[in-house]
Amino acid sequence: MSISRRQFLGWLGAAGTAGAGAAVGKKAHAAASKRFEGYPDSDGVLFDSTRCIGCRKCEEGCQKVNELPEPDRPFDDLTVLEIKRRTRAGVYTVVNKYDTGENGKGTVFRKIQCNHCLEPACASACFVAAFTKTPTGAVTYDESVCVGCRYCMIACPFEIPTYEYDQPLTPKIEKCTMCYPRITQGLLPGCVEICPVEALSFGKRKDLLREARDRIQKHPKRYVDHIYGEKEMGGTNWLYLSGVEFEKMGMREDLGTTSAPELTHGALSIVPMVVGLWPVLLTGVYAINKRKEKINREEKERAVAEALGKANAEAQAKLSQTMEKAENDKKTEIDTAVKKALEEAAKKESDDKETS
Amino acid sequence: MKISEKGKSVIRWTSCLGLLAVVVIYGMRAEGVTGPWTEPENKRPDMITIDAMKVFGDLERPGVIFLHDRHTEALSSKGQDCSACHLKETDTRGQERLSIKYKRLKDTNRNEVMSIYHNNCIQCHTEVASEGEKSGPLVCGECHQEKPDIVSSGQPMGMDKSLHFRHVKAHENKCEQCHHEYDEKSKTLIYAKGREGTCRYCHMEETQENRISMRNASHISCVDCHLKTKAKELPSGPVNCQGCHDLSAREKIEVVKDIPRMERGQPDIVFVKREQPDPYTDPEFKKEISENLMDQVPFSHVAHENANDTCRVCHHAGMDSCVTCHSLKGSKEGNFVRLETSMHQIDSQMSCLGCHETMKEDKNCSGCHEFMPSGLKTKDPSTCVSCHMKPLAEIPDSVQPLVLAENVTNNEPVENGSVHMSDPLAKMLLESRVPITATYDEEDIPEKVIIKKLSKKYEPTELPHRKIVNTLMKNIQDSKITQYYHQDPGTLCQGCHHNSPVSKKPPSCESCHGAAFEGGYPYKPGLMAAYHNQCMGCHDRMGIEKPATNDCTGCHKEKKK
Amino acid sequence: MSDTTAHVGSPRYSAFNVIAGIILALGLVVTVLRFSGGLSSVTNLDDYNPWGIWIGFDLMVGVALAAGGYVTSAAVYIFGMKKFHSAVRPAVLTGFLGYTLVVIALHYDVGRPWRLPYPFIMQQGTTSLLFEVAACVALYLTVLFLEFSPAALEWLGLERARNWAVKLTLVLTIFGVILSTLHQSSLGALFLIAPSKLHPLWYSPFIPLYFFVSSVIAGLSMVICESSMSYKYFKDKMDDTHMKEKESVTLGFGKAASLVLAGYFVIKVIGIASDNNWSLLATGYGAWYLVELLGFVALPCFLYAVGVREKNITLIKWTAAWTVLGIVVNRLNVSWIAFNYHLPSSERYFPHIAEIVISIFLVTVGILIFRYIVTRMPILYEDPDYPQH
Amino acid sequence: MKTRIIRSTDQMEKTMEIHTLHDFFSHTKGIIYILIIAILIGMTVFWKFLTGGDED
Repeated sequence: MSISRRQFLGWLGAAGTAGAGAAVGKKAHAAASKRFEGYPDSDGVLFDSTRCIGCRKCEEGCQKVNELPEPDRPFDDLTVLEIKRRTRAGVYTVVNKYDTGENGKGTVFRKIQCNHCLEPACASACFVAAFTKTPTGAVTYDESVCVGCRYCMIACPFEIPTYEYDQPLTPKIEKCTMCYPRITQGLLPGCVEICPVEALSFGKRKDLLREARDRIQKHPKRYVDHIYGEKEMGGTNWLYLSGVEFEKMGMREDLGTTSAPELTHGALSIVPMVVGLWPVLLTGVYAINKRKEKINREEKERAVAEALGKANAEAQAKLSQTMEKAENDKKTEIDTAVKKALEEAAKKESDDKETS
Repeated sequence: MKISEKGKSVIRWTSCLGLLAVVVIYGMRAEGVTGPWTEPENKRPDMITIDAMKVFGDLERPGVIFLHDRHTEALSSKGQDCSACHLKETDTRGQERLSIKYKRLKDTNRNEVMSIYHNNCIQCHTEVASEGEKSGPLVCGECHQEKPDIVSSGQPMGMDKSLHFRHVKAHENKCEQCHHEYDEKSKTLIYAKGREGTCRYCHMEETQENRISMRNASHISCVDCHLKTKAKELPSGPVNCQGCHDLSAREKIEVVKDIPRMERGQPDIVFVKREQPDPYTDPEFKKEISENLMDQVPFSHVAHENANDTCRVCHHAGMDSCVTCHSLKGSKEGNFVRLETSMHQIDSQMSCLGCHETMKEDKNCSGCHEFMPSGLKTKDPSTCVSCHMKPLAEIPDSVQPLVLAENVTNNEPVENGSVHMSDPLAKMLLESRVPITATYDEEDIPEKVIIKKLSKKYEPTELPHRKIVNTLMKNIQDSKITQYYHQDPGTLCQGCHHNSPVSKKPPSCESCHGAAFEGGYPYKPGLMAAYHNQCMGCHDRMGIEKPATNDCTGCHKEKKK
Repeated sequence: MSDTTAHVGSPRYSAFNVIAGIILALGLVVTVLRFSGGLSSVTNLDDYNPWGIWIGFDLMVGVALAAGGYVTSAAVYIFGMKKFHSAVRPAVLTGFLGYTLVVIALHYDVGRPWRLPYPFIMQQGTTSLLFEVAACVALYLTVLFLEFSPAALEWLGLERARNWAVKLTLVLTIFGVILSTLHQSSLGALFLIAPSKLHPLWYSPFIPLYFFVSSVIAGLSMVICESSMSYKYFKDKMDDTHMKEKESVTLGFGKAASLVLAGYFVIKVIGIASDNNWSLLATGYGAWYLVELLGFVALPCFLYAVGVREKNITLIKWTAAWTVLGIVVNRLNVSWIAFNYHLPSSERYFPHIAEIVISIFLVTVGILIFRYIVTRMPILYEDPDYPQH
Repeated sequence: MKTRIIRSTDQMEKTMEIHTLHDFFSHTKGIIYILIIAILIGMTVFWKFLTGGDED
């Protein structure tokens, strides 16, 4: 049985998949180009501030479908629009009023909620991966693994996630889910469904972009030529149209277009490099120092040995000298003694001769 | 105390490092530390920045913020006039006038001009201060301010029809007193009858060669003349800054309503001219381009004269006809803007379409027009014929087309009181149109429309349909342009009954608008949003404050339970 | 705890003990409040300001100041600077305690502290820099524990275990340096994700590098501070070697700190240049940035240099303290003062008194444990039974 | 049998295809973290092996 080349390549691919699969269990399909456009058919919402009338119905719809606590002030009390509000625990969305002072476009309203980024900063920041970018476009949150570190709140450029600060032991993050449970059943998000003027349009993000561009082109004077969320922070599934500069509606226009994963990727990719190279460097330095020490030690030993040898030799020499001297001394002594004895003997002999 | 050798070295090193630090920090500062600048609250129309020294190169210090009116007032309270600061000079016509420069006639050299300002300003300020009165600054930085706490609110001034008429009257039709042109041969300013234009055609933003800037020209001529007139104790125009440059002061200038047309040989009704010879009829050119050109546009010059304040509105660079610069193929003089583009550019106030588009923003129009896409591209091509009119089927033999082209392009002076010419064909075309002054008959307009489908929460809504139609009609009844462009009694209905052919019985809203985002399709509003947007949007644009947009019960009666 | 100190020279009711007691009592009260009423009852944290001084000071500063452990052990065991050997154990102990307290502080700050191991056992958020920090801190804490264990084992008299632990020294030191490099820098890199919230003068793509280099400075300065404090309060516990080497440690570390500060200054200036932030220096935040850069980087760099040249131990010690303060300023700037600079002042964060109490409480606990260990285990002296060389 | 396997791979490719940079990084960094642990252990062993020949 012969193996065709295609089969062989197929096996290679399968082996590769298995290898990677064993590690994480996902197939990196588009890895080579590293360009990701987001889920192609993800849903989104287009908010058209030129249509918004500030009725707070969306807040009401949100509260109802998400079974959130009753608001501090009823939804038909429009005086709350005078205060600048933000999302908070139990409030996924708010509408704020802005006086722009522009002719004919004086008062505008803006709805605030999670923008459902294409590359969510919260998901990128979460160290237990509690946030998921679902194929529907909605960014969902899993309470069951959340540690409560609130790094997602630091990371979110739109300042959306909120935290139950009053919960001592079971606090969780809260944010708009784009009504994930509803949209997966084919229903509209609560806010979109209730909006009486369709300031919120629901549809596929790509359709919404087309619709937004169409509106801008048809009414160039009504809109500023910018779709907020098309590119901001890598793009969001919630898009915005406005008749005034977005800055005037409290939306930051200085966020840039770099997505959160791109922002952190550089720092993260250095990690394995440090792990790979630091041991080499450090053990290298260690080895060099050790070698230096060893050389030092050996030199020292040699020096000691030399010094010792020299000292020994000197001592030897001294010893032999002393010995010699001692011998000589002894010899001299003996000689002297012998001489003396001989002399004495001779003298005694002569003395004896004289007396006899 | 004796400094040790060690101490000395430390001092040496400290000073070296210190010096380095100073150099580095200075270098950083020099890199350009310009913090964010917010516009000061304090606004004045008479704020001038004295930067006359610019002619000698870069300024050493920021320009001086000078409040002209404040100085004029202060001087006049002391019995002094303009001559306190401005010297007399002789103009090209040998007449005396005040120089617009301060205490000098010429910018001689840097030091001299600088000392003229420094000596005179400071001297006067000192004198005033020594008399114990409030005086201007004496310290450098108070005049030379990097970030002035005051900002100019001055608006550019121009002459409109009414003002021109009043000047014509005051000068007894002596156009030459203002209008002039430069004669190359005699190197003098001469008056050319029939070639009068607006000042701005020659006097540009900045002084060029022998043409002074518009700013200088207007201040030399207007203010000087006003001053002289005032000296003769005759009624005169403003002589201070705010009189012309302050919006609220300007509103007080008398406006004459019924003004006779200016006499410059301009036509009444003509076709929008194409260049001669017409490249499209040029046999060479014909080969390239189809013979089927758009029908020519009959244009009522007189109607547009009446509707606009100045000639400049359309004639932005010269009194010649548009085609002089904007040829069919585009030319360098016209910045390569073709005739077609020049007429259809939606974002330009000088083009037909751009100006007409702006007119739709009128309260009476925008209620409907707000919802209609603007711009040529998205427009129904059938609307082209409202300007590019089909030639009449029958033209009487007696009517000969007028060859106007030569008359205007060769700039022949037209005698005073001449008859304004018209192209008989163009005139016939325009006159063939029937102005629409009414919509359908009362009985054809439903009096009330009951909308039941919107909500379970509220009672059905009664839409006072006929009342709305009548109000809309009443609003536009006197507008000529509306009558011209609303070409059918049913055109008005299209404001709400859009995207369907004109008809006495247009299709109901439900025939197009259903549930919101049906099938995930976001391009068309659902029925509820369609109603709400149309009603609220129109009310909002037309300035109808009641019912408020977020007051549900203003339109929907609460359902009784 | 106080009875154990009684026999080492300080009286049971010394001023220090009384104050420490009060702080501990207050800390315990706040602890109870925190775990019964939630963060809102004891902190000023809100949705705009999710991180307060428990992260900014306890975590950021704590980790930076605990860098002495890896700096010293690397100097001695890898770079072969044997003459600083006596500084290793105190530094490692300081580091170990520092990290322990950081982890304790986190228990206060996070919502569900028992879930802290979740990133490792439940779901790995591998794209998060916080995951990296968490992993490294957890591992490094283990490393520090092992590095510190010989002292404890000597004290307990477990010779075999002690000898086994000593054998690991080199591996542990290298691991320590790797892990420290990673998490010290990653603490800075945590803010990379929020370019719109951190003031551009402090936000920089180099912020991980800044944090790493400044952690070396912090480590060196902390060792100097800690050794001078030990000398002052635990003189009687020091043996001759420590006394003898103390001065050379101060001089050597001072020299190193001066050099690293110079490098730090340079890369900070390059950071301004690469983002073209010069114009921002003229603003209010710019002035504060210059205070940090000139007052807490350039100045100590110079003072260290003078101190080392003149062998002025007192100057070096005070400079070390000043430098440590500079690190505190830097970490607080990044995590608090320059963070959320875009918000109106009404939305800005200022710590609640209870937050400060917990921070002081934890520092006090650290000092007490340090005292407890130093007065018992062979930290400032060599155990005569276990000579190092 | 064979065809079924091929189809399931196709399905896998479809469902496992990565659409966001975040998912891509989760994937790659996951592998890298595993590698890091392997490197740390491997390096230690390798160092032992490398210096095994030294006399001390």
